[in-house]
Amino acid sequence: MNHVLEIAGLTKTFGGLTATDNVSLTVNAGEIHALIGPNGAGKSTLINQICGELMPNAGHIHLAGRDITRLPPAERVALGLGRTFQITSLLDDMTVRENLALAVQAREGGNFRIFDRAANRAEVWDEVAEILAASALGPRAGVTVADLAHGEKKQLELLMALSQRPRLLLLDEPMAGLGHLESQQMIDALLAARGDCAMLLVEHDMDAVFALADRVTVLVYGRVIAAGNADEIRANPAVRDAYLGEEDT
Amino acid sequence: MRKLLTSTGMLVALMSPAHAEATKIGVITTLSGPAGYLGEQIRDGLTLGLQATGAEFELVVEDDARDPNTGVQVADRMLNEEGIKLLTGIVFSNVSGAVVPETLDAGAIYVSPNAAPSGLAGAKCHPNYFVVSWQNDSLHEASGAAAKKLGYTTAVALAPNYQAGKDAIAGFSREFGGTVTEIYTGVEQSDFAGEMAQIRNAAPQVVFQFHPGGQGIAFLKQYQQAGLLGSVPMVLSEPSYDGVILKAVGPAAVGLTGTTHWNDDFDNAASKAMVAEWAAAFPTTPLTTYAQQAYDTGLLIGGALNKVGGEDIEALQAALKAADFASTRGSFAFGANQHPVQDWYLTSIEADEAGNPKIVTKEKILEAVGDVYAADCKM
Amino acid sequence: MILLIEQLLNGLQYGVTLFLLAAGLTLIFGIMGVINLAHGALYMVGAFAGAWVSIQTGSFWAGLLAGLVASAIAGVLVELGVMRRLYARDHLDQVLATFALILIFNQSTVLIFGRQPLFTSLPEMFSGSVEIVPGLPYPSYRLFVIAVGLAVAFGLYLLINKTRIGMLVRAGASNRQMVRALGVNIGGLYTAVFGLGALLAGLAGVMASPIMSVQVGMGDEIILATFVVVVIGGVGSVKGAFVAGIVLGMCDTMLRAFLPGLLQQVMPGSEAQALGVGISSMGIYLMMAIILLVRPRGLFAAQG
Amino acid sequence: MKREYLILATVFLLLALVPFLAAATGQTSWTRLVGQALIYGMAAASLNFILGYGGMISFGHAAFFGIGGYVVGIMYHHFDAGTSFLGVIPGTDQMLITLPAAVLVAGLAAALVGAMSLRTGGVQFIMITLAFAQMFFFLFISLKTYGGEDGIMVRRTNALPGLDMRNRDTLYWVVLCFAAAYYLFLRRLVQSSFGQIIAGIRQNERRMASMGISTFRYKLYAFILSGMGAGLAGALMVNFLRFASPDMMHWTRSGEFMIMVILGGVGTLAGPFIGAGVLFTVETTLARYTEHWMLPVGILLLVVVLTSKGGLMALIRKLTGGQK
Repeated sequence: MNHVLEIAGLTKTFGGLTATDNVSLTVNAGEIHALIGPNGAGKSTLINQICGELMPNAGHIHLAGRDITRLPPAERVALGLGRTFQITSLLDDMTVRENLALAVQAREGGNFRIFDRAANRAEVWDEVAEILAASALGPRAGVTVADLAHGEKKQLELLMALSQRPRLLLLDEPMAGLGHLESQQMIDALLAARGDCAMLLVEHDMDAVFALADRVTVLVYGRVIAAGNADEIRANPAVRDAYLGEEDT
Repeated sequence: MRKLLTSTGMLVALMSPAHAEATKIGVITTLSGPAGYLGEQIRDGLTLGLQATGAEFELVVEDDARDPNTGVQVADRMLNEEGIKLLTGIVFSNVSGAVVPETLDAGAIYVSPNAAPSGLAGAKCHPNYFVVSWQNDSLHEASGAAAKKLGYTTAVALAPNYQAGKDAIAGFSREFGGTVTEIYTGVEQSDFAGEMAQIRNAAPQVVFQFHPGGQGIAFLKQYQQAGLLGSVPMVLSEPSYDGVILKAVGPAAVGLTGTTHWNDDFDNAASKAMVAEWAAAFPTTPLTTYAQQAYDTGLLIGGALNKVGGEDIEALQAALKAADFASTRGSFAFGANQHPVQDWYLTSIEADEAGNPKIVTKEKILEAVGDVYAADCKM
Repeated sequence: MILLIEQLLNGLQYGVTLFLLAAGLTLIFGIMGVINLAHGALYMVGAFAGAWVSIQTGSFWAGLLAGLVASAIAGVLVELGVMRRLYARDHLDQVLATFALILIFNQSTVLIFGRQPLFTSLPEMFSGSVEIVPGLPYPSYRLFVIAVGLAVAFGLYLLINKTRIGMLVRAGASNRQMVRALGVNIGGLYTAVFGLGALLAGLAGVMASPIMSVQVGMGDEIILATFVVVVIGGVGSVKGAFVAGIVLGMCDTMLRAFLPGLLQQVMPGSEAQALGVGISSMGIYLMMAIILLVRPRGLFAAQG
Repeated sequence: MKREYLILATVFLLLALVPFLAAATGQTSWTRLVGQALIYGMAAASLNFILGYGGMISFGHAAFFGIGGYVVGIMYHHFDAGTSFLGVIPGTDQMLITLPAAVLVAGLAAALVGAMSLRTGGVQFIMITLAFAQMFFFLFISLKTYGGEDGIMVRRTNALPGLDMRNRDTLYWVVLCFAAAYYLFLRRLVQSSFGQIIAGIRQNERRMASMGISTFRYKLYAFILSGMGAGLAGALMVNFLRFASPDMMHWTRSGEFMIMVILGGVGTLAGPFIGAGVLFTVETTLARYTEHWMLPVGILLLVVVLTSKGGLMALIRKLTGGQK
């Protein structure tokens, strides 16, 4: 079995509204799989179900062959699920370095050491230094997150997610709100990380999607209307109608 | 507003040293919060009582906020910094439970004008600890005796669901002897409509209830509003129908029966003098048993001070123990545990000319009774 | 049976009193996001002002008017003077500030009215009782309280569902930013809501004054039960406050009335009494704990 | 860092000298005042750990304070009467037994309350902790054996081998040592890996959960640790006051702890102690001059909250030039 993520028949309704309607898709090891669709297509709902923040009404989610449909979020993370948020979600009062340190520390599931000194844990700080050295954020290590620029926050989120060495990384609109240059940096960072883990990418920026994705799934009104590689999707008339076409007009 | 000015004005006058050789008396009492009026009564009654003896004294009054911690803090300062050897004034037994041991350990004397927790009345009694008011249980035993004497055999007894409430019902039942249906109310409950329905349903010959302060006011108002006042007689022990409660309740109290150790129509010189002095000093404030107990405390302390002065604690202790004063309640003596041995009276609440309730003494129902804890006290 | 009907009425009457207090509190809570511990103090202001004026004038109705006016003015002053600066702060600062307000209100009341509880009597026309079913005379004043409570509930329903102000209030309770985005005079809306909440608390205070004891600190006792109602009902939901208020009032009364009796079937009398009342005192808290465990945001949470 | 140690050592030394200063000036009640403030400071600091560092606004903290106190009171009661608790556990007056027992029992209670309360958040959490505290309050008020609402007297302070605990100054120093040790414990705690995770949860619980931290467990452990601290403070208070009563767990007491924390400075180590000291001193001093002391205290609190952000610690930091 090669699938890192396998979703089968996932359905979630809110009252009368069906947000995800019998969605099935797979993500292979080392692959970047993009999930696109117009606003309100149910992409975020799907991501939240994979993370465990929402429970599906029907269907299954397997991570690396294990059924995680009903697991609490923390256990999914322990099995190798990482994520970034659409609206950046960081520890605003802490520095870049401290944020990363917590992520590294959390990789072992955290701990209840109440008498050690966080400041003295060399193995954690060494790893943080290593990660930062290899990234554009290096010079900003001591800055409090609240003072970072938007693009830098997005970068930090990605670094934190990657530092946990996930099997599968869920990227919820990593380009949202980024300028052209910042987008390019993000694309480079994602390309660099490709191969370390599989990624499920939710994104509106089509240039980024076609630059990164090995495969693309199109979601409209909670339903998968097409799936395939970049060229197939570009050529698919249904997709053009439902989604890409709209964008042209 | 005027009332306020007079009472604070008086406080200031008292707190400034009156005389060079005046004995300092520490008064720790509850002046803030809903129960603040009790502390006010005690402070003012004590002042009048002491003045009546002509003793040289200086009161140091401080609020305990009904909090044991604050009480001990104040006691500590009075005892150890200001060198006060004689304390009094506490309203609530939770405060006295903390302050009294502190006082006794410091070798000082405590004379209680009100609170008398049973924990200090029995085996843990102490030569330097006096209670001028009453032991809790006796209050309600008197009511039980009264209900029995009036010929009732079935009763509903109501009290809050805490220790003093349970003691009240136990005390009432002990002397009453008939069938008692017990109903406990919530500790901070103020609407008793449910209990009124239960009383009507149980249809007893008499109702006994113990709810001091605001709860008592609410209970009596609602008793009348439920139409029970005319149909089921009620017997009360004195904390549930003090002058302040009656004033707030108004005509709703007329027709009730109460038991007390003192009432303002007592025919003795001390009581008459006190009533007159109070009316002159506080014309708009009712004179309650709290103030009367404090007045008696003042008479006791003042008398002892006149005899032996405030320097020699041992002599003062002996003078207090002798209880050689003309109490406003007529007969008064200390039992083995230095709690009162006194008479209890049946009173009825009648309407005065204006239709407002007034307490009228009817007969003596218990004579020279002490309390059950005295037997455990080995002094 | 008669006992049951009477207890149900008692529960209803307690319930509407809780609702009067909780309605204002839940709106203030939901719209401004402020934890107002001093809401009980406004109840006390209403009761004292009402009682004092009715003593002076001899008319309950004059007292009622005075109580409403006094509490509304107090509410508006508190909003303008203190609350306004706290909206942007976190809950902790609000707790501290409103606790300080309780101290100030209580002690000012002592300074103005003294420590003695005030006496108020029933209004003449409601001083008797009505025989609802044969053999059950019920105080007509309590029926009056129930009627007023239900009328206010209906009025609030109309206000909130049928008027523009109500629309803003509803919008504000479910999404605070949205009202701001609508370009409404937020300051005015906040002051109005706070004043309305204070007015309702004052109304509850005046209505309670002939039944209860009008004394300093009377608001501190009822404020806890009010918060329980607000939280069970769902913060910001007037409907929730109504349902929770009635349910809580009923449960509280029923537990007190019948639990000791039920327990007596299985244990000796006085122990059953004590335990029964013990459980009923904890009853509303127990209920809140259970409801919150099942529905962490209360029954009718307005905020998503 | 060096400077912080220096300040701590100086403060400790000054506090240790309080009994001598009090004796020298004749104001001996200051020893007790400072002692009580230190104990309240401990209770407030324990609350501050979950409130300031963990973002959990508990409005029922006095319950654990009271439970810790009652453990000492109940054990002394049985020791005095020569009976056993529930017929099994004999009483004692040995501080080396009573304090750990108090901490343990308070921790158990906190585990129970926390396990249920922490399923909610925000205002609901505030109210549910209050609800549990109220239940404990009503429970203790109806315990006849242990004095009901009158409370239990502890005629003698618990014994500690080699020390004369009946001497007030000795007792004060014991309390001071406990307070200092507790301060250092908390200081260590907030700097530990555990403390970092707790701080992370306060700032962004969702983020912490997405990193695989089971936030509920962490919050529960923090809640238990905090309850244990309050239990220790309660046990010391009963030794200091020689009296335990349901007042200790009344909801207004929980409010008082919260006010001490906010007044001193939320999320600071010294804040709760400063808040407790200032509030206690101001109240006591004002109460000497007027029985209407609540009015000025209320106005003072209002002014502090309206004019400063971050309480007295923020003010101190401002005055000392932004340094710790």
